[in-house]
Amino acid sequence: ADLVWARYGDADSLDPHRATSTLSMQVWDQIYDTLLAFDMEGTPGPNMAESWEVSDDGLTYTFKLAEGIKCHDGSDFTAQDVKFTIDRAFGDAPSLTKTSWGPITEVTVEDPLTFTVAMSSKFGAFIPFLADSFSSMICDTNTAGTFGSSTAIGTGPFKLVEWVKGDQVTLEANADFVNRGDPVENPGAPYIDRLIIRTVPEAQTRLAALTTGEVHIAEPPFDDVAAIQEEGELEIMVAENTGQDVFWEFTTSRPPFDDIRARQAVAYATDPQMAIDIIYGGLTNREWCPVARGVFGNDQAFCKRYGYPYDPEKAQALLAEMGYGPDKPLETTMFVWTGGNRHKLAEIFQAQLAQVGIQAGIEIMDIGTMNARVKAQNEDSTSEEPGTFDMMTWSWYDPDILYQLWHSPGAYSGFQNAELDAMLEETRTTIEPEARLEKVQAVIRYLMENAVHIGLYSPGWEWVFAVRPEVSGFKVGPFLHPIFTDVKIEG
Amino acid sequence: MSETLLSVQDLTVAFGRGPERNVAVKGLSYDLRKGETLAIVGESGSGKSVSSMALLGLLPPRSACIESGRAMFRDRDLLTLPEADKRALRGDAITMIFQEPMTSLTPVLRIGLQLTEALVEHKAMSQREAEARAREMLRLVGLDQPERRMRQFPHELSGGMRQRVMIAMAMAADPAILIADEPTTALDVTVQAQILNLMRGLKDQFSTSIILITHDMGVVAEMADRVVVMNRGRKVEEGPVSTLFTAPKEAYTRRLLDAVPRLGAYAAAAEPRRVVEAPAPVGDTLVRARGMSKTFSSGGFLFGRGGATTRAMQDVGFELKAGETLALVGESGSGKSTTGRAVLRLMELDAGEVEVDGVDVRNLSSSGLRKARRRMQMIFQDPFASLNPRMSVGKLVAEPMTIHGIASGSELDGRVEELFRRVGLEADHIRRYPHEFSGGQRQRIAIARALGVGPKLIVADEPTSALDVSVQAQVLELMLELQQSLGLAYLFISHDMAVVEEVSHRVAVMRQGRIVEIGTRQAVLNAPAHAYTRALLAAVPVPDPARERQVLPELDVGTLPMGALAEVAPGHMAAQ
Amino acid sequence: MTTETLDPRSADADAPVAASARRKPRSFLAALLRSPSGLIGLVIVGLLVVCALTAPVIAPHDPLRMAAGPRLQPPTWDYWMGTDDFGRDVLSRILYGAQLTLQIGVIAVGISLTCGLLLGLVAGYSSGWTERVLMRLVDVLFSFTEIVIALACLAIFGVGLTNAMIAIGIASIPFYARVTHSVVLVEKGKPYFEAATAAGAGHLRLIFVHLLPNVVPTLIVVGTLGVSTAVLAAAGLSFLGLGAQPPEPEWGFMLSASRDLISRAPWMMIFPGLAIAVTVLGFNLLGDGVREALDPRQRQR
Amino acid sequence: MTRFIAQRLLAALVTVWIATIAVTLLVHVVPGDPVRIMYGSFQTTPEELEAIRVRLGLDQPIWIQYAKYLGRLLQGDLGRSIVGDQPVLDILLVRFPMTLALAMASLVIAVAVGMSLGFLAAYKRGTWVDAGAMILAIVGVSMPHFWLGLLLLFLFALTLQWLPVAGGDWMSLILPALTLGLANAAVLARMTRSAMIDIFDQDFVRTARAKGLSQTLVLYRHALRSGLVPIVAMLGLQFAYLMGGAIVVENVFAWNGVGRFAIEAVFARDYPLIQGFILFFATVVALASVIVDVAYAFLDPRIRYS
Ligand SMILES: Nc1ncnc2c1ncn2[C@@H]1O[C@H](COP(=O)(O)OP(=O)(O)OP(=O)(O)O)[C@@H](O)[C@H]1O
Ligand SMILES: Nc1ncnc2c1ncn2[C@@H]1O[C@H](COP(=O)(O)OP(=O)(O)OP(=O)(O)O)[C@@H](O)[C@H]1O
Ligand SMILES: [Mg+2]
Ligand SMILES: [Mg+2]
Ligand code: NI
Repeated sequence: ADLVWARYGDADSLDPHRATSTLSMQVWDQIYDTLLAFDMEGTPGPNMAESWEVSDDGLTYTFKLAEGIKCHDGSDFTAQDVKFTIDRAFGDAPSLTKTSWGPITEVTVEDPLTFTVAMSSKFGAFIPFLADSFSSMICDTNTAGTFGSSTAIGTGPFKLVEWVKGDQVTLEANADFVNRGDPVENPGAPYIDRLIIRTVPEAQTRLAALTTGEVHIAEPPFDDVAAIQEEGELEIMVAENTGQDVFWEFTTSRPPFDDIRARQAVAYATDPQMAIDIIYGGLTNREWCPVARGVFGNDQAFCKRYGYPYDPEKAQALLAEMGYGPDKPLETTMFVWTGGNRHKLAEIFQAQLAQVGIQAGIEIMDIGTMNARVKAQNEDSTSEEPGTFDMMTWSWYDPDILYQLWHSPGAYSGFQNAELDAMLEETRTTIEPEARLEKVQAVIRYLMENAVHIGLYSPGWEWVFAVRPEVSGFKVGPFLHPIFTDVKIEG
Repeated sequence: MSETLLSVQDLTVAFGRGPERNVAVKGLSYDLRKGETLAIVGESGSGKSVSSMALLGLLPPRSACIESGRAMFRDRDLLTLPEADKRALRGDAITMIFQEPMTSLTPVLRIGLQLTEALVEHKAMSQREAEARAREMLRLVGLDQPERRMRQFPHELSGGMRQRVMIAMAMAADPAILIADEPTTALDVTVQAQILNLMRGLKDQFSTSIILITHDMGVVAEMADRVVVMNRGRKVEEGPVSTLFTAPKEAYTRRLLDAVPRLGAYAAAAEPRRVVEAPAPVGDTLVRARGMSKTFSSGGFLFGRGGATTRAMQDVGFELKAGETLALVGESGSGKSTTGRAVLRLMELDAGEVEVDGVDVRNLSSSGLRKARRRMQMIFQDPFASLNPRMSVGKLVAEPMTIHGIASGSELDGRVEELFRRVGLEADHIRRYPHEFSGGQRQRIAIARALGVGPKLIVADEPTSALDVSVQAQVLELMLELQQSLGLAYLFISHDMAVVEEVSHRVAVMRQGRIVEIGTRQAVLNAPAHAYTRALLAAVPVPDPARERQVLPELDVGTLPMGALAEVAPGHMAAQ
Repeated sequence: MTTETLDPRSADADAPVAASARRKPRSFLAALLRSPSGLIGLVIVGLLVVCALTAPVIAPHDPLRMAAGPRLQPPTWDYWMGTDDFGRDVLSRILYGAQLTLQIGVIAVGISLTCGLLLGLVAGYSSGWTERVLMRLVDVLFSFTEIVIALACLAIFGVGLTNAMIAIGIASIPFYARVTHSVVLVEKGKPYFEAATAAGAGHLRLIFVHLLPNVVPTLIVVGTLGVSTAVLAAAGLSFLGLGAQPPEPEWGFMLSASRDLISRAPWMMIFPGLAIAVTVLGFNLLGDGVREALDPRQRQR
Repeated sequence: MTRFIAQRLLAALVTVWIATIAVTLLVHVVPGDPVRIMYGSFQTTPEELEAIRVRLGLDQPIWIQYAKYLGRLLQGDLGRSIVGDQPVLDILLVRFPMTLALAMASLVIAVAVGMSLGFLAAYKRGTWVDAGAMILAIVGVSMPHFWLGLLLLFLFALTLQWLPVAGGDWMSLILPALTLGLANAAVLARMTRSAMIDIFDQDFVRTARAKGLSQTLVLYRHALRSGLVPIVAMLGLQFAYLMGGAIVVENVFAWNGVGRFAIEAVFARDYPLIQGFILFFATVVALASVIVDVAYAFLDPRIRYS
């Protein structure tokens, strides 16, 4: 049987080193497998690697691969393929997420099933990274120029049949697949014959296609979720432990947001709870922390202590202190990325901000563009234009994201200083969980007190699925990894 | 004569409804007899075309309305016939030739198809029979290579050839009645002569009855047996052609006939018709043109249509004295207008010299040229088109004076008023716009405009050919009067030999961009030295039905001398 | 000889032509009002202008205020066109949107008309190399089509309603340049132009006194029709998210926001769509009417 | 004729050539640093940006960049997209057939509906048929494509569920093609009507009637054949409009054509893609106009033989 999964957009690339979008990652997930795998709680465990050891200095990792893993082209998956993958990620055209591999200096093949990875310094986030799709293992037979667009050889549960860009990815079940770590019951190849991942940008169209049975699984229009649940025909699945975090981020290099009071004013003036209730109707949660629920270090009670509850008067007071008032509104621009009804959310925030005297224009753009523009804003500290702020989004399985975002030079060249740098370095080199938690929470507190990274809600994108009644066994693993090996279609 | 074939009675046609209603034909009656040629004459808009189209049911169905009348043909009333029956008559018993040969043939269909389709439709001929008949007709109307013509498209034929095709088409069905609506108006006189000959021949051969619509009294005299004169939709007079010309009953007819310029009327006089007591004498040389040449080419920059060139003017030279009129005559495309423009430098020459009033026009700077234009002005063929429709006529007349800083303010207003009076217009017309005037009035405005700056030279490019004969006479009168009282020099471009005879001192005949003959008017018109001039003169239809109708001479273009000019008599040169 | 066709009634020479003058409508406006399309067009455009000017007075609610009413309320007496998913009054938004629409029309057409007119005039008047090069370029740009030029402009300047207006303006310059050029060529070929040259008129006089007034009527027609194209194009860009940004009550943007709610709140789609269609219709009809009113053939009938 | 085709091809080539210049300039008029805007993802260091600059040749004088760009173009290399890092040409070629299918289907609808409506209106000029047809046409012209599309979608797909909504087969071509076709049919109807009215007023139609030909012959042989000439000339323009309209309609119906992807590229500021798109689009439109010109020449003997 064929399962059709409709999504609002298409993957950018089938090469895990050439894209960062969730839409891409979810496709890789089916084609490639990872050395380790998360369980439903988000704890990494063995998968293609049966076991691993860390040297005492914490700088060398030795992995043992499971036997008999086959690539889609029939070749054996060995330590050589691992070396190929990691070397490629650090090669001439490095992986877009190169730094998340950590300070790797060398990969050594000991024997076909054993390899070691050497690091220049301790790196606490290495093990979880190996369970994430960005560390997808690529077979070393992927040398064709077409890799990533029309060919993709992995060891995952599905093989690539065809990718019509912008339209659909056709995958077929990999009969050789053995499940060693995914949190599902099926130990082997998927039950379905083919998995068709189709692009259907319009939410209403997806819903219509779900109703007619053209499509089995799709993200429904948020406004219709309540009605769908009421009707009871389609099942609504909400992914948990997505690691997704939506937060305020500011151009701190120039006015007005070089002043902490302006940042705090924005935080006090906006009411995320109300906004998400209107737009997502209970499908997502207020998130107080800079790292999302399910990620190491997240503690709502802890974060709330340093957070900014909705308080327009306080916001107005702060603005008045800065010299803004009814006659002189604070003018700025809010960047938002396309899709997922985020523009509607922004519209609500815009209205809330207007009430305290912050006039925020909205600019909607692609996430890639937004990353680049935010960085450019921060680096342009002399501009006459008022600085901007943005509804930034990140999804990560580990608090190491904070290092990547705020350790200088920083992903956005934004807020940074030596004190914070030192604190962040400690979160990397401290491996022991309890000690690390302390370091991570110190950073969280620092970021929140300085109003640089203000959590809004979590999860935030592609986390709601409507599933047709004849489909059973569909599961979304932690950090938004949809798993299809258990799926069966009745009739 | 013989029996009546068509009897039109009390025909009234109107356009539009309500207050907009415009009666184009009112109570028109006439009879057409078998084998005769009935000419319908009258000035523009008098209803000639409308009355004949009504017979065939070709009026625009939604705007025109035949309000009354009958047209009896073979005991049936054409006007009330059902459309299907009318269609059966059209192209079979009654056929028609239209004025515009250039646009009356369907451009995307081959000549052969257009010739045969009516035969196939009406005569139940097979395609093959129809083609044979069409070829025969093409031969009959004097087209060579009929086979090839059949396969050609209209644009591959000249105007005269197309008109022959139209005639072949109309005659092929062997019609009882042929209606020819100004069949030669768009053609040159020499071609006109050929077509008229042809129609005469065909008529004799097939004894077809012809309704010939024309505004040219010469053509009437050459062709018609009887004449119906129309004015403003009504019949003014009807009678045999000879009586009409010799003893017109109505004043209107008389006026019409009087206004017709007749070639030869001034043959005895050396000067143009004199209209003032003491005309200004002819003075010194004002214009001296030598060796003017101009080649037009179309296309360029990568993808023009590429390469097609026209030699509009080759080695043209002449002199013109103050107070004198030099007429440029010749057929369409012979380069007359180009020559006129070259003198005023409205276009750049390839070679040659032009001197006006001692100034080398070709080498003037653009400001110098603008100044020089005070001395030379132009009047155009179409007075309406030559007046900017968005300016009041007062402004238009004042404009040249403003440009040359001759007057301003109330002085200017005074001058404009004076000019209006001078050309016979009322001063209270000043604020009106060109469309509110008649053709003759517009031409007067154009003349007033030219006069304002006190020019010495006026280039008049067919100044009357867009006007009806009676209006033409008035405009010519004005021009003569102005010349004789102000001493203006005219370069008078015309294709009408009779008009030229009336107004000019000297004549230059142009052909294919060259002057083939030049001399005093008497010399050139009375004793033409060049074969082309002779043919041109002979081809002019003479508005005198008493003259015996001869075959109009046709031109053998191959043998015409086109070399350099040589003197054949003092002051009279002709190409060798 | 050819015959005079323009006013055949006044055949005898100098008789005053009162008859034909009387038949003409007094003015352009009268002519415009006599044509049904002109009249309807004028009424629609007039209404649009009135809505735009009086929106702050006649709009029953604040167009931007959220929760001004219940969310997704179908049309009722309080909310004639219903409310949107933020509880904003759709009618008020549409009324305010008229301001943006007018702005789009004026700015976009203003840009393309001015630049196109200049280009076309210069090219048409100058002839020779200047003309060929300019027009070749215009032709090429024209064949890029407007939407692609607009996209390119937006790719350069970034998205936003103002940028979209400018982009649309720039995108249709080639069209206006072409129209102007062809009209200039026709006018230049008419004898009155040569007559003016012969009278000694200089470049400026030829261009501004003679050519321009004769070119302008055509451009008025084209410009009026152009407003409708510009409004459509801007709505299209806003619909794609490239034009208006929230919370601007631009109609195309409102339509785009209705997409997800098409079956739950069809009024959110129907009314802005109608507003666009009627406005465009109005300018189209007005353009047709102006064309008829300016066409002497039609006027004399 | 060969010469004519060659000329038209040459003209098309000039169009494309100017497009290449425009497209090269595009990146340079973008305010700010294009490399940072294009490649400045969160982990790129200044050194890496510099390396990209060198790799793309953006450090060289613009005319050298242009020469190199042309050189690569001649080898069919349109560069690589930023999002997903794939050859631009491949992306375009995958999507182009979809757009072409949509454009062609719409053209067929537009021509069939628009030309018959316009012809009918011209023939019945002044009657209620004419008035009705023209009211329909002007309403059609005034209706935004995307709104018409939404209405059709609402009606046929969501309410009546007659037509599928997701999926790339021919059934799902019906709605977008109808949307685009009807909108353009309205334009075409108006153009056809005025062209045909001009033709009906021509002397040669009067001649044909004077010959007593049947109505059918007059209409089809003389009037329509001649009327087709200007109408076909307009079709080239129409095709360009269609392609432009396709950009919007593809977005409404999620039709996987070049237009939808162009919008995505604008949002993503994926300049190599935008450049490729503009160049590609200009080429297609230019080629289409060559085809139309040639068809035109076949229809009009006056051009054929000169
Ligand atoms: N289609 C038409 N619609 C309205 N009025 C018309 C139409 N055709 C002719 N007329 C009017 O009918 C009158 C007679 O026109 P007609 O064409 O018969 O003149 P004519 O004598 O043939 O003139 P000409 O010598 O200029 O051909 C004119 O006043 C003209 O304005
Ligand atoms: N601007 C131009 N471009 C190209 N060819 C031209 C141009 N002006 C005139 N010609 C050509 O030059 C030739 C002479 O034209 P010209 O107008 O001088 O003739 P004409 O004797 O005035 O004819 P007519 O009696 O028809 O007015 C013609 O073949 C004409 O087609
Ligand atoms: Mg007539
Ligand atoms: Mg001439
Ligand atoms: Ni004549």
